[in-house]
Amino acid sequence: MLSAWLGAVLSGILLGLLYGLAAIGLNLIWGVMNVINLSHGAFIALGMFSSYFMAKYLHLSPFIGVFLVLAMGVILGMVTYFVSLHKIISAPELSTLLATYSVSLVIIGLGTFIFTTNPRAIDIALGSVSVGGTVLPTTRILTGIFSVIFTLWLYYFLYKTWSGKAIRAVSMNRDAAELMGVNTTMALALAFGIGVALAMTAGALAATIFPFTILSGGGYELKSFVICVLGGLGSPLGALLGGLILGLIENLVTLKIATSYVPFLEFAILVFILIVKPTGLLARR
Amino acid sequence: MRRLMSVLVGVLFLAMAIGPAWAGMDKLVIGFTMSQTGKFNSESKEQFQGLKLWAKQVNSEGGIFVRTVGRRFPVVFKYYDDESSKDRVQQLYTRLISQDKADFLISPYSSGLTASAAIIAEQYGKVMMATGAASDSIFNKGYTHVFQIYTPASRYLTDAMDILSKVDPKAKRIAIVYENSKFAKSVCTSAKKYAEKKGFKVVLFEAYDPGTTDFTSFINKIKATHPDAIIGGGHFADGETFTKQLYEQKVKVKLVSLLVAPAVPEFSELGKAALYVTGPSQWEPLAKFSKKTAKSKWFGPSSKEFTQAYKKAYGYVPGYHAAGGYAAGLVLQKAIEEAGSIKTNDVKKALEKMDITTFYGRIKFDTGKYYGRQVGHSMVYLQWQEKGGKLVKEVVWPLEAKSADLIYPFYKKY
Amino acid sequence: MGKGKTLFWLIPLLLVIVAIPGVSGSVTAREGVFLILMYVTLAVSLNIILGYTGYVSFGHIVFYGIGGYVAFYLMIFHGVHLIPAMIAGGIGAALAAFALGEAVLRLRGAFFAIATIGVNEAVKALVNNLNFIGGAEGLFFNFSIYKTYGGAARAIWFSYYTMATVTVVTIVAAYLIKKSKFGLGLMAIREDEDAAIILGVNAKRYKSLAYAASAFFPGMVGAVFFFKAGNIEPHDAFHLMKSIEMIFMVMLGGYGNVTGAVTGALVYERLKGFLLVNPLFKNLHMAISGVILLLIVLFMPQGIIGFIRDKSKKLRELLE
Amino acid sequence: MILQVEDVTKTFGGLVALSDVTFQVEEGEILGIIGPNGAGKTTLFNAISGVFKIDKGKVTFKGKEITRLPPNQRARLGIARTHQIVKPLNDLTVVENVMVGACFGQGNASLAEARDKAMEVLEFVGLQEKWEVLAGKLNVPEKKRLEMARALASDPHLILLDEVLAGLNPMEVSSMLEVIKAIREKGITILMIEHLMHAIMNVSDRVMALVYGRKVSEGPPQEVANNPQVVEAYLGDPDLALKLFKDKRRRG
Amino acid sequence: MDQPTLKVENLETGYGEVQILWGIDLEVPPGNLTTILGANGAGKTTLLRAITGILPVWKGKVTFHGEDITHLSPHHRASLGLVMIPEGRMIFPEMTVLENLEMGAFTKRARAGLKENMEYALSLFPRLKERLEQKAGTMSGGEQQMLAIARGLMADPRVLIFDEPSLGLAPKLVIEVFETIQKLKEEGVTMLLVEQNVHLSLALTDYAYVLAEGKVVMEGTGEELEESEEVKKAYLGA
Repeated sequence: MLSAWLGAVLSGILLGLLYGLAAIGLNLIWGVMNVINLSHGAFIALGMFSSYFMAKYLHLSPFIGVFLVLAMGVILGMVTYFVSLHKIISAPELSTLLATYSVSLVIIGLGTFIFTTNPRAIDIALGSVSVGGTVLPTTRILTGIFSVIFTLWLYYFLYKTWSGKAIRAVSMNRDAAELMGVNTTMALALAFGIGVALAMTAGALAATIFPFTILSGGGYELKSFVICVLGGLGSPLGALLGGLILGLIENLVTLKIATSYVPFLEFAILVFILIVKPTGLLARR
Repeated sequence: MRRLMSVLVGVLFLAMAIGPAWAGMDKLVIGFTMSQTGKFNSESKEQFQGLKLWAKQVNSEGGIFVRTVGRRFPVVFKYYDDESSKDRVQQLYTRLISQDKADFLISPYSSGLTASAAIIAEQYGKVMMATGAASDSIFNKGYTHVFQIYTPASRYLTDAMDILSKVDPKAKRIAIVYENSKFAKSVCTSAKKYAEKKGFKVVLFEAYDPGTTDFTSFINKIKATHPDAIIGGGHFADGETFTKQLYEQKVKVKLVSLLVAPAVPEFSELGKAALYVTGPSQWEPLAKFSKKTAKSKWFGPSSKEFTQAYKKAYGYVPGYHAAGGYAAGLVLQKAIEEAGSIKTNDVKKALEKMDITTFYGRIKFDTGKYYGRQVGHSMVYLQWQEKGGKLVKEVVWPLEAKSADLIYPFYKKY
Repeated sequence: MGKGKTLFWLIPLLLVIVAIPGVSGSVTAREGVFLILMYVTLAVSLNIILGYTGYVSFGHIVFYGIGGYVAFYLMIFHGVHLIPAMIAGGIGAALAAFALGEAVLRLRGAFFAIATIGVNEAVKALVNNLNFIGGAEGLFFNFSIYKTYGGAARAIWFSYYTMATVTVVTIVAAYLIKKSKFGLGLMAIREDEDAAIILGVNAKRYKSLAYAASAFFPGMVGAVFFFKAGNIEPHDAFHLMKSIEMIFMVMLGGYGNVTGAVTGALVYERLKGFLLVNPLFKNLHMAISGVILLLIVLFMPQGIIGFIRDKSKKLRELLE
Repeated sequence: MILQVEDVTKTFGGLVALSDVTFQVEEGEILGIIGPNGAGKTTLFNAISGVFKIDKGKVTFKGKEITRLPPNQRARLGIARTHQIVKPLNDLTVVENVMVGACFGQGNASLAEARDKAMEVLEFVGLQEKWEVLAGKLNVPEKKRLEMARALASDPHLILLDEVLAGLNPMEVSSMLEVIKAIREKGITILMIEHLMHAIMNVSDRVMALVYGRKVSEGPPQEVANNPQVVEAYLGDPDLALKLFKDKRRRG
Repeated sequence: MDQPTLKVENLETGYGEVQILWGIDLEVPPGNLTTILGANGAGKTTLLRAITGILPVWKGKVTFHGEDITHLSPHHRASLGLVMIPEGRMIFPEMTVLENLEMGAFTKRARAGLKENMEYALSLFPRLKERLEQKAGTMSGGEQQMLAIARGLMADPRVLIFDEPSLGLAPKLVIEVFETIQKLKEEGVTMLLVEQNVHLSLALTDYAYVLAEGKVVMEGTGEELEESEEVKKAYLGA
């Protein structure tokens, strides 16, 4: 029984890190521009497919291709920002919610048409490591590590580079940032681009572990809401922590109650936290 | 104000008139919806391709011969996207019947959508071939126009127990784990009953959510119950993930038999994890049903002919959804030919009497309490085996259709 | 806030549309109008919380599902007739909304939207596990249930006219709410909740009541729809996508007024129907819907009716 | 005595906005409140109208303690207010804005009554011609009048006016002052925050000065205006200004 | 005479359909302290928003060092050296003091002199030096105002605009702020000041404009206005 607990904790952590990465992009965008990106899941799915096609046709290991996905994501995200959000960035929430949702419709609509909803999987076997009776596949360990790396990179970017600081400044006070000489439009576009890029990155990593279709992003999007609310708005580290909590819940709770109750539990937590402490469980404010 | 009103009414009528509304008098119109979008997209597409292949072959001979009229009627399709959602199914089927003048209907993919469509078919007295819909529950609801092509859910996994008692009478511990969805749940509930009746010990009976991506801790839970066999599953994505993680966790069981996923060709993308996994399938290209072993009268192409024709048309080997689609057309064709008429009642009678064997297996319908339910057809079991360094599907059950022997136990692969 | 003449043309027009299938006997038209009526009712009732009160209920479909399940349960296990079962479904949904509203309506803006998504998903996941209402398998009618209504053919006509009645009641109710003191309070909340409270509006109670009202009608719609569909499953009853379609319709027609919601639903239903069956677009209808939605959000945020009614004062009275 | 404020204290994250403020308002009088920006005047109005919970102290209105009542109930009891930063209900017409006040305030009018009441009040504040215009389309002085009309329509016993004169030109100021006087003649008690000293001196019966959250002076208008603490708060320390001034002269 | 650093000609603007400013003319000569006075709602803040480009100009012209900047974006103007210390400080609360200062030097122009400007700013406000790692949002109002001024200096301004720097500050701190302004003036920084504190600003200023109802109603040197009864009237009543 002890080994079952240990296994649950270890795989919960690895999965949680991935969940955290999947949520960071949503959280960044939410925090910086107060937009809930309902195309988040669609972009995660796009990341999955990017990784898949790179592995299949360019024979690129997903763990190398993921950097390409990141770069592509930034560009794609910035374009999306200018097309769908720039005009209404100061409008009421309903507008931005619907605008990002329409982006999701377009991506999923085209995706279904082009890729169908046939499940795909990236066949990548890198062996496994055994820890105290639990077997941890290398791909999972790698996704965990990569999740941490990308989170650290985001931290470095936000806190140590001029562009990153500009984004943070914009998130705190858009007018003041503009007065400091920050091109706030570009900063917002970049923030959205990075948010989208991280979503796609998470998708690219998840694709190495789980089979997927163009619709698979939806589940991660919903989980990301839970994570953002758990971890608190705007904080990348909060998202990672929220992801860890969710990963552990999923793995530990399963040992005691029927697995099919897990989603109910997750969404009940979401609603409960929103009611009790809307800024997030781990948020300072 | 009145003008505004008349404009509005006019616009409405115009809008309603949009869309083609012709139907040939000298053709057989077959109507259905398919899921071009939404979650059933891929299964529905396969089914549609099978159906299309059948129509192409029939029409290349000039159509279906109707004896009482004395000539052949070519087949035309009328179909719409149901978006994998119940919202429009009834509207679209009503439209198919009343506006597109469909003579016969094929069901949408999935039991849920079929159930909604069945009400319309029943109400207008149109024969509907239900393919891609395995649920039993549609068939004790008093419908008299719906005919099932698939082996119903209640018999999907029962053969797994028969296989086990045949190869290893000592293996008695069974874990049944399934996706918490309509289809998987009804299959596994029946399997559990059957297992208990046959003297097996069901050590775990638990559902997981359809969205589950990570089974690690669930597998730990299964391990703790020390089963001899794991049966269950749900759809493709969860089945594939589950299999992958069973392998990663090196679970030592003797038999793994899962719904849906192992039957899909992409299952081989799992590599070694897929090895020795078994699963029920409505049909497999290698199933050796033939005129010789057939228990009833043979009709239509052989398995090999169908497989080759499909491969030629679409570039890959068909799965059972495609076969189901083709078979639906084939059975309907046979019924019309037997009836010699396209009148619903005549065709219905022909279907009631029907007992044939096709490449897809035997076809016979219940005419009692479960009117229209499939009773002739039974599942084949496939197993992923290694042949010349490549993963191949082999049919291992029933014995009369087998292409290879079952490799047992499952954990041999580690 | 004039008396308004909207209902004087809207209701007759609606009745004309409702009568078309009956007079012509066209069942295709009936199915088309049924869906229009259903969408109209959903949009008009969502508008009570979204358009009047300004709260973006993203998971509103949960009330349609709850109403559907309550009614279906009563019909299948207790042999209750559609009409009382439907009313029970509406009441069940309204009660759920009221209770929920007391908790989640404290949240504003996007937080409320996310919470309602969470509620819908939580309820869906829960129903998936509740075996007494069929769990993941859902519930099926026996075809014989329609015998009570004179056979399936009549039952479908019956459900059609029931839906029409629900639609008319919903429109009248939504209109009367808008024109009442209650409605005035709601719109004050929408414009500036803090100012409304200072002016004496009991915002907390009003919001909960508005939420309950906007849940009552979808609850009834769910009951009728699943009666006609003959089966109910969690996946169909709590389909988030449909929730967003409801918002789409309200936005399309114009936020906050009854005619807008009606028009939005009508146009949306026809547009989608067109895209679905048009050979050119049927593979891409989803992507096209997305593009249209985006164009509306970006360039016509006040919706079709909002766009028209800004043109003259007379139209303002006609299009409320 | 219609309003009694005792020891009211409110802090915002360490910043003391109000500190032990105590005062009373007699029925029918006009009490003016002055003080430099950031002195806590609007915070005091928020405390009286119930926008937030106060940290300490007690508010009594017409003999009833209302410290813990939500704003809408206070409005129902007869406290109405205007906002320094106007809060029009933009997408409603002018008359509908005023009807909200009439329907939900102390008057608790029915919709039909509210309409008549609203038209009446609009005429009183001079907005009758704009009754059908959307509130968002008014200019700032008109929005101030709208705020006033909305508050009046509720038939209040006490009305809190937060800088209703700010941003108005002299003509508008004097016409607004007429309105204020007319309100008093209806027997409504007025508590008003104002920057325009001559205006507040002109209409107030008494004046109270707040500086950095404390009451520094209270009494007849002229007396408060000449209070050195008030003068310093308004103009800065005259000595220091003079010193700097001289320095500049010397250099120049 | 040198060309003015900043020049506003016949400027008109407003919000939505509401016009606030009705033809403002104003000049800020190099090295001078220019002040704008006016009652609440007179249009002072609107004028500054138009000068910095946050609010689009309807009519008229804004020139900076002879260059027409009427239609440049705010960040572009900042990069030319037109720097405003906004009303209410608008520091970045979740950033440290150091980061806030660095943000001040965001433009390419300013980045070059980041080190020297940092030393200079910190020498003016030694208290900030002790708190470089503190989150700016946790500081007191006075300290935040110091930070806002220091941040403005980090931008290497060619004109420094103050919007109500004494707002909400205790008298002692107000004096400190004005002493800082005095010091900057001595060092020849070109400044534009919007203030409510009439005496203090008039004591310091070279030239002042009085705004009412969106128009310049009076202008003159500090001394001239100091002695004017009209100014007193506008602020204190007779």
